[in-house]
Amino acid sequence: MTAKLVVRGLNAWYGRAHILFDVTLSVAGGEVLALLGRNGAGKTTTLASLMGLVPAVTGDVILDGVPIAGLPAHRIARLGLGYVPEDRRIFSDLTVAENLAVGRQPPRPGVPAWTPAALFDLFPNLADLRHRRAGQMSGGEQQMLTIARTLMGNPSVILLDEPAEGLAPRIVAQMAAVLRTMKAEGLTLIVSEQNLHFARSVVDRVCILEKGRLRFEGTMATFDGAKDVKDRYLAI
Amino acid sequence: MEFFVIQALTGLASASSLFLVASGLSIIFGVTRIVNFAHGSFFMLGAYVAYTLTTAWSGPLGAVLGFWGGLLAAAAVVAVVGALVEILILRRIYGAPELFPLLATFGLALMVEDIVTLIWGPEDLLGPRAPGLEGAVSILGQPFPAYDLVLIALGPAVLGLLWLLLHRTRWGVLVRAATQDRAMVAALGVNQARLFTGVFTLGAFLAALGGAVQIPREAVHHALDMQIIVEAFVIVVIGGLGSVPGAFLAAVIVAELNAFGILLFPKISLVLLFLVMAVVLVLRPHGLLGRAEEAPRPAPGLAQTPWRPLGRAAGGAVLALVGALAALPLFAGDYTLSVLSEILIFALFAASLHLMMGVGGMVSFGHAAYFGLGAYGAALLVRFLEAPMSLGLLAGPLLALAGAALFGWFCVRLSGVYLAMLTLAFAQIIWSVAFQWTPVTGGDNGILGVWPSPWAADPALFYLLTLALCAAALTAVRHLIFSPFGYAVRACRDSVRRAGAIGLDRLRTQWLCFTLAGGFAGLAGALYAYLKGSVFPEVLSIPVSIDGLVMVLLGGIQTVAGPLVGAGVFKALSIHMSSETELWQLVLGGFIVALVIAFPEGIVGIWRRRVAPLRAERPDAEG
Amino acid sequence: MTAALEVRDLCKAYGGVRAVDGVGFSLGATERLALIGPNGAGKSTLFDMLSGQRRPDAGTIRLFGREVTGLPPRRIWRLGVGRTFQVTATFGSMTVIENVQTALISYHRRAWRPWSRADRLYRDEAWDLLDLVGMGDQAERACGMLAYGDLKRLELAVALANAPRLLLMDEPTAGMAPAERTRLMALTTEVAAARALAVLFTEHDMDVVFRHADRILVLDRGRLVAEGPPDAVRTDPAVRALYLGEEDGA
Amino acid sequence: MVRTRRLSRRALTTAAPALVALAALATLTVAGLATAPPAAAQEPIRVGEINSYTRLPAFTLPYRNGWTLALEEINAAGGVLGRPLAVIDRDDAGNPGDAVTAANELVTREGVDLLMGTFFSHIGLAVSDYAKQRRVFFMAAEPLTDALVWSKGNDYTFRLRPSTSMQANMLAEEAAKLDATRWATIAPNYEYGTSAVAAFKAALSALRPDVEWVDEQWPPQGKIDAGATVQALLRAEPDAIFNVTFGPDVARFVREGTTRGLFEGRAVVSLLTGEPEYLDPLGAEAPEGWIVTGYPWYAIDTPEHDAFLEAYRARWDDYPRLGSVVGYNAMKAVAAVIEKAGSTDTDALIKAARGIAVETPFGRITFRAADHQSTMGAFVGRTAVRDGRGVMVDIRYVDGAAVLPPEEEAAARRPE
Repeated sequence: MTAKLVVRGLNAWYGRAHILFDVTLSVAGGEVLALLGRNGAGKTTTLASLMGLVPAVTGDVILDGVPIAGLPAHRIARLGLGYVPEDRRIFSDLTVAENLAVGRQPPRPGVPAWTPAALFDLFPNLADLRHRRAGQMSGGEQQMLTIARTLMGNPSVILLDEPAEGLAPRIVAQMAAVLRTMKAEGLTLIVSEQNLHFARSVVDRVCILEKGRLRFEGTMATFDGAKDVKDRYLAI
Repeated sequence: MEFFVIQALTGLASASSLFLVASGLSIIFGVTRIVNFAHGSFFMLGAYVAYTLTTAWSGPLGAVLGFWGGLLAAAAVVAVVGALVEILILRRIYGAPELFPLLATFGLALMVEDIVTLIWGPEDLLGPRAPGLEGAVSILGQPFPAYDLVLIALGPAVLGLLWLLLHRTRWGVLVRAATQDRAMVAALGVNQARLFTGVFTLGAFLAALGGAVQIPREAVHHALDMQIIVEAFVIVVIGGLGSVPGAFLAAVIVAELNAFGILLFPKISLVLLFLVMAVVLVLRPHGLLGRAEEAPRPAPGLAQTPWRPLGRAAGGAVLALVGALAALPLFAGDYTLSVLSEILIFALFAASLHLMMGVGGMVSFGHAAYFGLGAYGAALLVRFLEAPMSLGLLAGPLLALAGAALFGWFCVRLSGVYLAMLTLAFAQIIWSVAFQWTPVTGGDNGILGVWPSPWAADPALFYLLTLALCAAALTAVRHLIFSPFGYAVRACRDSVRRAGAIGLDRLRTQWLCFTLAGGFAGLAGALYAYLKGSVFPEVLSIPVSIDGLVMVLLGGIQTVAGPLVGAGVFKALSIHMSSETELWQLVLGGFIVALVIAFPEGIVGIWRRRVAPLRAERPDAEG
Repeated sequence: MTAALEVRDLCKAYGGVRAVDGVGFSLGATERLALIGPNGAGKSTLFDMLSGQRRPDAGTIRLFGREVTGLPPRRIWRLGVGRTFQVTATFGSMTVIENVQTALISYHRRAWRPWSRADRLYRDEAWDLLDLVGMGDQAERACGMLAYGDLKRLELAVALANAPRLLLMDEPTAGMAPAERTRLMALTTEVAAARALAVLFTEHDMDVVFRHADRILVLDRGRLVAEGPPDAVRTDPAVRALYLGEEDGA
Repeated sequence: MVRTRRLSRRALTTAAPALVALAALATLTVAGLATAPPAAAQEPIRVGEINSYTRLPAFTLPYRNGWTLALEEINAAGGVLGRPLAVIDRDDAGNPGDAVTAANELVTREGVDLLMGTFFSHIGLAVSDYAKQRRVFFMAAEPLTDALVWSKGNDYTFRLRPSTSMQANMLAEEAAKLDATRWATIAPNYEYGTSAVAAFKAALSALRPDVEWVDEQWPPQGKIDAGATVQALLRAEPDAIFNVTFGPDVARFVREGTTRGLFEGRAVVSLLTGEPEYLDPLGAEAPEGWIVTGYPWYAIDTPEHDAFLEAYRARWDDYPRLGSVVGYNAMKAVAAVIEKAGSTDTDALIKAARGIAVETPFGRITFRAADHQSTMGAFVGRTAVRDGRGVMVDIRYVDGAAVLPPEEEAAARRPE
């Protein structure tokens, strides 16, 4: 498998605070990578840095062979990187259909092209709500909408920042199903989580961040066997 | 009955043009967060270009096509101008602190005033009337201008078209999305820069169309811009920032209140707009249809570098400077001393505004109110009690202090642009009181004979007095900033949450800060009255408030010394320019635009960041 | 002895989301209570209600036996509550020591004084507090230049400025190096013991939690799912599922 | 505990730019002062001129052309007292504070011998008060307020143009001849408007005790909501209307009033509307049959005016506006005063100006000794449209002396 997205020596700062230290990782096409770590470990910063949303970043980010570090966010998005932020950031004044319209980008060769109709199949509860103002929906529905909105851009790699956070169990199960579908469509995913609470069935590989540094990288099986790693970086 | 129907229709016709201008302004602010002071200039340019095109085209294209084609083409031409302004100037300063783009658009507006006079000449121009719509139609037996019917239809039509544009096109959806969360829109692959250009172009188009459709009703002249810009802002704020339907509602309310208000109070027009805004903002802090911002933006003036009291060396330098200034009467002539007095007065005025907006985080668009109250406080004492100057210099600041305490009580309950606009409303209300209450204030003919007492009549002595008082007041302001109270004020600005969590009462703290800032402005105003010898409502007017803002922003809002430098540079430049060149607005405006592009952090800000580090070897290790 | 804090049936919803849903607990006068739970569990909302930053939809909060539900933060603070924020809230335009001095000025009711130099007031007290949290060497730096962990320590110093009887700490050690964490929490424990403070804190570092908490509350999606001494909570299957994701809802 | 406090260096970097900027400024202004020229015998006599050039170019640019023409004529004829006249002009931006700054610069830095100019009433008053304070002769060219020579009059200020009340009196005479008894007024909401209405009401009511005042409208100057105002006037059903609005306001008023039939069967008496500055922009839409004051340069048939008209056209390739005449007369008056005074000493100037007679395109005018008001008059006539532009017909020159109160009475209105 060739690397779809390569990250080398990523450092990031907020103001004077150094948040990420030489993070290096890569993800292959069609692979699902889980980015684990406790709160404040640097998961959100990592994903936001890849997306071009953190002003002070050094290091290389290569998407499909194209260096994207330092490009403005909209260029990165147009090159096929999709982003589902932690705090959802839906456009609450806009309807569901309009939120989807904002995400729309032209189809990209070799990547599944999403239409609202296809997305309403994937997220059946959104179909009924398509003319509802997004701000009036429940948290779970909003989270689904965020993912659907990102898919409208026909990305080849999607960064999902704690997509199951604060959701009811039923919705979490649905979210896992959505991830499976996306994987089945051949999309490459990086999912950040505090633990492997919901995504373990789809995850191929695991990276663990602690205090802005990469502490562990390995397959799901290695991770499952590494009890010390879990206890040290994740567990109670 | 017929009369009331006609009057109501007349109000609706007036509302349309206001709405066109305001909607453009509202969309621009919603997406780009720019307080576009040049919006009135787009309106005026629209009227001028429409005048030229309709006049030129009515022959070759025929009356009807020439007229309507001319109006639309004029709006299109100005829209292109708007796009160029965004691309060439504003795009460079999106990263600058909030309100800084205001400075750039203010410079532009100054330039445009001279440019239209250069192109179209000084005379009022009366454009053609709409062909076929020159006359009146009979409504309930009363004649009503046919063209007004077109205007009445135009308002809702544009509202409808805008609604379609914003809700039925992807571009419109993007605009609405960006109004809410610009960064997220970018992360979804939308080019913000192009979106901003588009929004600015649309806004300029609407403003210019608003100006163009006025030509059958109004003579085109070079002061149209200032007339409309303030009204448009008030409409936008009454309606709720970023809300197009709100702008429509507000335009209709204001126009109708005016149409019926003049029947009861023929002199109400002068102040009605601001009364409505004050009432609306006190009752609804985010306008009629506006909503609170989801994530409050950081208050202006937030500094990254902590402020420091002057050390021994700097204190010595300041003392030396004051000493040098005190020795100037030995060398300088009366005129120089008078100009320096004026600069000192405005330095104090700028420092008082900075105390409010830089230190307190409360932007004021109406700081002239307290300057003017100070001037009137002194002048009224002279007029009615023939009081000596020493009493006048006491009464002025006291009146300003009282005014600021009253208005501040309402203002500190709002935030951001709404707070700023409420200060403007109060300033305009005070202005209209001074303007209309002739028996007391002398109306627009003002109060004369407010000259210094004989012991300070000599310009050199008055200069020394001004220097002493301004230096004392500036020292007091500076002292205040570094006093326990100053820390409390800054704490409330820096972090509302933390301030509450250490027991600070934000409302009362900011109220006192507002009041004190008003008092210092009042001292500046009182001195100004004695410098000029007379007081007119102009001291309370919007240009004075704007000048204050320009001084603070020009010097650098994030520094303590900035406002003083800004006041010195701006005042000296404008006095110098206006005596050197006829086109001083063009030159001064161009200079401001250039400064903004070159120094997006203000003069002192850039000094701090670029020059000072070169001198201090390791700024980090310091302290 | 009166409980430092007594909370009953506290609720808060945003839109459709019930961030805190019927939470009740009490905190002894010198007890150290940890509040844990995954992201979005409602910990910060709960904190904000306890310190008056947010008004609860329902329920009551009693502080040292006195009802304080809905009081503004400054009133609660006056009753002897110090707090730190998860997203640090410091005064960016001031130096580190000035942040502490400002809190001390407020505590000593000097915030209305428009004269005298604030940076000379309570300087020694501020130094003491900074030394206490190990920030003495950074006292003159700008807040905006501090590392995240240092900001947290500053927050602690500020929170101690009003000589509180109850300390609310929202993730006090996030972003700090492990050695620092231990030191800071040891210090907190020491201070709490010396001053007979009650402490309520949220924390992600489980070492910290287990070493420094007398009792633990586990919050998930706005509800209390477990409560008890560290060892009991550690082995609680619901908690293990929540934290290790070994099996959904096991 | 020993703590070092290294604050001073950073503090210095804070203060340094302020110091540098202020010092530079001080140096600049001092340097500027050093170049102020001393007056010498063969040096020109310096006249300081202030007007609202940027704010009201439509009026003040023809005004400047007028005084420039007069200045050139005076200097071509050998100047005054054997010295040439020089004018240093300044813009006041329509702001009294700026006007005082400009006056101060002219007097203290440029060392002018006297001041002239100003358009707006309040600016005229501000400069007049400055002139009084600094004891400088001031020839107020254009400001119309009565206060300038009466209630706020002072020794140093002389005014050229016929004031608001003089012009209102001229119109009241004509209005009294009309049948109309129900009158409405419309005037801009500031001192000029209110005093014009008051003067007209007083004069007309004195001549015709039977008139009734049925409505008054006070639109803000420059911002008339013309439709609503016209409608409000219609509602009062007056027989006749007295209008004081001017500039862009009058254009809007005329258009709305015409469309809505306000002027049908109603007489309109209107201040200043006959001046080319205000009539010309209306073009073919100029109202017909209004009784106005103004300046019908095309219809004045006197040798003095013919000479002026010819000279003006030759010099500027344009026709004169009223402002041109005012500028021309002001400069001529200034020259006459200096000539008569024999020096530029302020007291001598004041003494000379009292009662001085000056030849102008409108004939001989006199500056009355009692109140410093000139007897320059105005033309009264009716508006008409000829060849697509508004003109005045049936014109009559009304000498200012005819509409001024007797000198003793005027003197009593001045402060002592």
